[in-house]
Amino acid sequence: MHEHDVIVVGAGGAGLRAAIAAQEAGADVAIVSKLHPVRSHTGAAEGGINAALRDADSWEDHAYDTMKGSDYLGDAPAVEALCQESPEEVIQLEHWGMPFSREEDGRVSQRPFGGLSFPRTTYAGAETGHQMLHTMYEQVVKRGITVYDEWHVMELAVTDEDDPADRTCHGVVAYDIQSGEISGFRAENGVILATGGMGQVFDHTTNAVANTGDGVAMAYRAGAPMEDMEFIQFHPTTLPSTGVLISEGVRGEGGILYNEEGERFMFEHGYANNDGELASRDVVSRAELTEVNEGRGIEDEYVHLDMRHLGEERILDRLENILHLAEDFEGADGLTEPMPVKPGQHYAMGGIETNEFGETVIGGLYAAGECACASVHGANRLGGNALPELIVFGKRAGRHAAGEEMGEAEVTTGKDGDWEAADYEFETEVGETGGQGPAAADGGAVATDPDGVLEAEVERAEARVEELLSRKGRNHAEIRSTVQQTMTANVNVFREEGRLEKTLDDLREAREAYKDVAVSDPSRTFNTDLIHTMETRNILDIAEALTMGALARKEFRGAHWRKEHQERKDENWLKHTLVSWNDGEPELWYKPTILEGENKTYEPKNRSY
Amino acid sequence: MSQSYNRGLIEDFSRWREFEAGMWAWIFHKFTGWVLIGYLFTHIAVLSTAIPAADGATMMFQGSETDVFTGTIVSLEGLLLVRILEVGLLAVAVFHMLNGTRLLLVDLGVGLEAQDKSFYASLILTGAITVASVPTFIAGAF
Amino acid sequence: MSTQTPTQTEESSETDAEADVPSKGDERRDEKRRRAAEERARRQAEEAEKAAADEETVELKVFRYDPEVEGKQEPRFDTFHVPFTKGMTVLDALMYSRDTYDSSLTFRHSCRQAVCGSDAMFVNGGQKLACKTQIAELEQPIRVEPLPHAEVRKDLVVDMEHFYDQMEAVEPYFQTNEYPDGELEEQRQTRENREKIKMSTRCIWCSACMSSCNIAAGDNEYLGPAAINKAYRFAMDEREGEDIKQKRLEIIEQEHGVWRCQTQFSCTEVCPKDIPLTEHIQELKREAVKNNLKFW
Amino acid sequence: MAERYSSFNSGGRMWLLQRVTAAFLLIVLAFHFFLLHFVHHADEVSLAASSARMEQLSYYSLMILFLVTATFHGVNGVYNALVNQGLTGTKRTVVKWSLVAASVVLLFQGIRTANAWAGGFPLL
Ligand SMILES: Cc1cc2nc3c(=O)[nH]c(=O)nc-3n(C[C@H](O)[C@H](O)[C@H](O)COP(=O)(O)OP(=O)(O)OC[C@H]3O[C@@H](n4cnc5c(N)ncnc54)[C@H](O)[C@@H]3O)c2cc1C
Ligand code: HEM
Ligand code: SF4
Ligand code: F3S
Ligand code: FES
Repeated sequence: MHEHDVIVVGAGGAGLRAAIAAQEAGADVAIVSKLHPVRSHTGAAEGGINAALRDADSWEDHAYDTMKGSDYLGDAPAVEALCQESPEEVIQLEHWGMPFSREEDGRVSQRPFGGLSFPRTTYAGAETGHQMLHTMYEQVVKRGITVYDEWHVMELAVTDEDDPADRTCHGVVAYDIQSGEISGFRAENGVILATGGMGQVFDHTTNAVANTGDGVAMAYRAGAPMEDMEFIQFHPTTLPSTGVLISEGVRGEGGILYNEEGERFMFEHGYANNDGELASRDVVSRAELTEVNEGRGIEDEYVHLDMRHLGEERILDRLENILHLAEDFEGADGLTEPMPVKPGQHYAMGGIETNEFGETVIGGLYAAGECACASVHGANRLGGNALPELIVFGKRAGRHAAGEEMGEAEVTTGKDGDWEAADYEFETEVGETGGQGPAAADGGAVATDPDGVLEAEVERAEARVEELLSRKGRNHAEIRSTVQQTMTANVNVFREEGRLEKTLDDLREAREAYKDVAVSDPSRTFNTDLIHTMETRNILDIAEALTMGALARKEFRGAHWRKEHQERKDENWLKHTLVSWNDGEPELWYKPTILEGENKTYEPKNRSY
Repeated sequence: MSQSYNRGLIEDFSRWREFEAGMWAWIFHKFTGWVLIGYLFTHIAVLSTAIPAADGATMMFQGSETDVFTGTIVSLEGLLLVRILEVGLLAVAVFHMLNGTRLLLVDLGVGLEAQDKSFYASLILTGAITVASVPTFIAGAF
Repeated sequence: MSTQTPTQTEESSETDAEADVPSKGDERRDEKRRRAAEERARRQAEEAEKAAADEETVELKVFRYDPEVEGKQEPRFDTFHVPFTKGMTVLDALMYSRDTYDSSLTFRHSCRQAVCGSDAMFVNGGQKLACKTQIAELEQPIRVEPLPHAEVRKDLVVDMEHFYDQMEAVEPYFQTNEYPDGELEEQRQTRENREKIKMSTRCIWCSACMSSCNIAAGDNEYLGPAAINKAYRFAMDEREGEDIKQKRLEIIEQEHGVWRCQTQFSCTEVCPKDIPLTEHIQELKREAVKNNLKFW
Repeated sequence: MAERYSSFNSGGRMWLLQRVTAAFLLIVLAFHFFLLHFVHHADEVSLAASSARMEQLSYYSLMILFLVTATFHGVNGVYNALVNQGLTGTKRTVVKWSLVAASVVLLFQGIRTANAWAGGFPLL
């Protein structure tokens, strides 16, 4: 067993920042990550980090833009925290040596980004995330923070009181991918989940293969609700064959979208008469799919993104890696031809329900980064708002977990404040019923003393791995692929009731199939088959909760579009969707959005660009 | 812990075939350098016959009495094998000089993009110079 | 001319929604769509023909080894046949093989877009990132092996610890003695300077360079091209200041530092991020010499 | 702090010397080849001719310098090559001093030969 004050699960931007903050606050902190830190998907972020740095700009404007972008589903206290603290966090990164792009006078450059009223996106070429991830890992090395890399966290060690709000998290159980050893990691003060995105729930995604939403699923099964899972952002410009992302930076610099007829459809077909290509992502994604559905797509699949008119010099200076991406992954030369693009899953606005300090409803359990939902992005995330979220909330969670006094939270967790039960009847049975397969792993150990809880959880994990390895059964790959395909076919940019119901059916079947899952590779050394099998269980749980939310939310808000409900319904739906695991019988409920900020209340406005 | 094992199988497979220009240059330069220092030792050994020669030591050479130095050198130069070896030495030296120049430029950061081309140029030039020198080197051997 | 002309101007035809005759614009679009459809049909037929003509499959020979599984302890090569699709990468082919034929086939991968640096391997005798290597550009059969000069853990997975140790040996973190006064003040950096270090900051720690370098293979303590490049990234960053630069040069001047490099260039050739490694190493050598001469 | 850096660490010094000697050798070796194979032919060597050349101080000192630099360059090159292949510890010390000894012998013998030609140290 390993013991530390704070255990951080995940070593992307959020995890690294949390670990640094916890250590600065005096805690003995360790990072446990299934990938070596520099392999985390934060490294793939291209575009930039929003921060109101200049005199002509203000955090209030940033908050206003973010609220508007979120379609008024963000919680104001979290949104304002993000916008107030991101400037100092960005400067902190600069002081840690991050190689930002520069202006003539040597200051950090900023560029315009979709949905922003001021060019406030700081960036480092077209590899902002890479630079940010590496800069922070460097700081971790400098501080000598312990990193357990290639340890896959399987479950959380949480006590089993009836009410999740009474439970406490004492650590995590992890599997050493190199050796097959299972070990408990005891956290004296707290566990911070920073496991990133869940793009692998879908078939066509910009996310990494490792982005299987493990943290979200683990916290969910341990009792922390998932919030606003139906809000999935689809990025309008991904390469059709691989899902590799072409940064919004291209449009920020002046790139233009054309349909097959060579029309600049964002304007010519009136999707966004003011902002055109720079309208927010959901608007552009839907515009593209509409073009394709109406027969104006190229090869009935994609549209063209053209940046040739920017000139070679400017492209090489600011968008060089886009050229490489288009060349290596699609065989297109951005200097001489337009690049093919289509929408792909990109970002999960929802995640583990937390307050603005990263605390979940479970004592000692925190979440930060893409796996968390504070919520700052509401129904739709603005480009360049995720990276600041990592550092602002990573730091907050780290400090809080290390025991720093930070005041009273305004965002509530669990059924603490106002809440209402959902009266939605799903046609299909959801959750884990009729005995649990070998993957059964919902939280809750019988013991009450911390070490006992952890030991019980380790034993359970050992038994589970033993069974997966020893028995005969079907391979997980097929199941995973079924889930991904049904999700991409039915729960993407356009959503309609019948198909969502059918998806729940498909997922039910996949769950049944998963009960027979087995790992055919008997090895304890680097058994990726085993790891992927465990991940697939997580994907299943997430896909289900996501689809439940999508069915229940009968309105069109932000990234969530419903065929039957074509408008935003503020009277009924200014509220968050939550799904609690409830020991295998998922429960859907709602809590109101907080629109009251520090100095003002954000009045829902029409979100037109 | 997994044990490591001998990777002979992979290490050997296609490694040499896939060598890049820079790696061949390195190997050739190494080889030629060693030949040259080896030769320097032999060279001085042979030349030091001049020491006894200066003291008047003589030997019989082609029927007449000659000083040991001249005798040794001229008899060696008379051997075709030695002449051929000398051509080899020239090739080795010329390559080492040309590639050495290339390396000096690389050290100065000049022409790094053309490092492979300059290596091929060294090879070709070495060949050309060697071939062109053969008449001079062989002259008088027969 | 008061009589109506049968021909309409183009403008009015396009705005006239009521017009029951198809407008010129519509005609144009229809025509284009038809042509595009024809084009598509033709291409599809072509594709089908091609596929029928030569069963487009890729042959993959993959290195297999597992220290604890019987039958895999003896290293061997397994052959997989994978249907070829346009734009397919070596990583795609490996994933297909794993998901379809043998779920125990093991390799690291994550981002699929050449940023995580997990999947450097030895493909047809060269160090490559599998996700960034197009099948179409390779000779068949494609031979896939783990990185040379590293200990194999299993199949295509090698031990990276040594590489990480070297990377972390050069104090790979920003250091400076002076920060600007204002709380929200950034340090200034000229565009030229940022440009100078730009390439060096792109390293994704894939270790391809280290694996390709003969010197690193012979001398385990040699820092290796990636770590030296990391040192370069900081030594050349003007924000760190002169004092720190002195310290940086001290580090790379060690016994197993820059002087070990024999300018073989293979690191530069294999780097998937096109970092001019040899150039950076050479520049550091000169900097070190210059620096020492200064105090002579 | 300056004094800590004021002396070359040996890696850098040797590296520089290897380059400097290489640059010098480039010129002298070319001259040497040219003189002894193209101007004078190999089969025309004689003690007298060699002596005549060696008696000139300029030629004599050039050749001694040639010998010294070539010895250093060659031996240091060999040593570096071995060290690069991972020669360490006592083995390395042994090799190092053997190479030094060999160089001394070479230089000694070389200088004696030159002196023999010149009939002692040439005084113009
Ligand atoms: C292509 C792309 C471009 C983007 N561009 C931008 C942009 O320009 N601006 C912006 O603001 N945002 C951008 N985003 C969004 C942003 O990059 C992500 O939301 C963010 O990087 C997520 O960071 P993270 O720290 O939460 O997670 P990640 O960086 O994904 O890290 C997750 C970590 O958790 C670990 N982990 C996961 N599961 C387990 C487990 N079971 N056990 C142990 N460890 C585990 C992983 O090893 C990894 O270290 C982009 C996203 C993508 C995909
Ligand atoms: C004529 C001009 C010469 C030039 C330009 C030259 C250049 C060089 C250079 C630059 C190196 C260093 C390679 C490195 O460390 O990366 C080198 C190595 C070497 N040189 Fe020379 N050299 C010349 C002549 C000689 C001579 C005359 C000898 C023999 C006495 C010689 C023997 C060596 C040896 C043994 C090495 C080491 C090779 C190795 O790395 O194994 N060189 N040369
Ligand atoms: S320098 Fe290039 S080859 Fe080496 S580790 Fe970095 S990215 Fe990979
Ligand atoms: S391959 Fe090795 S020898 Fe130097 S130039 Fe690269 S580090
Ligand atoms: S999979 Fe990330 S670099 Fe290839």
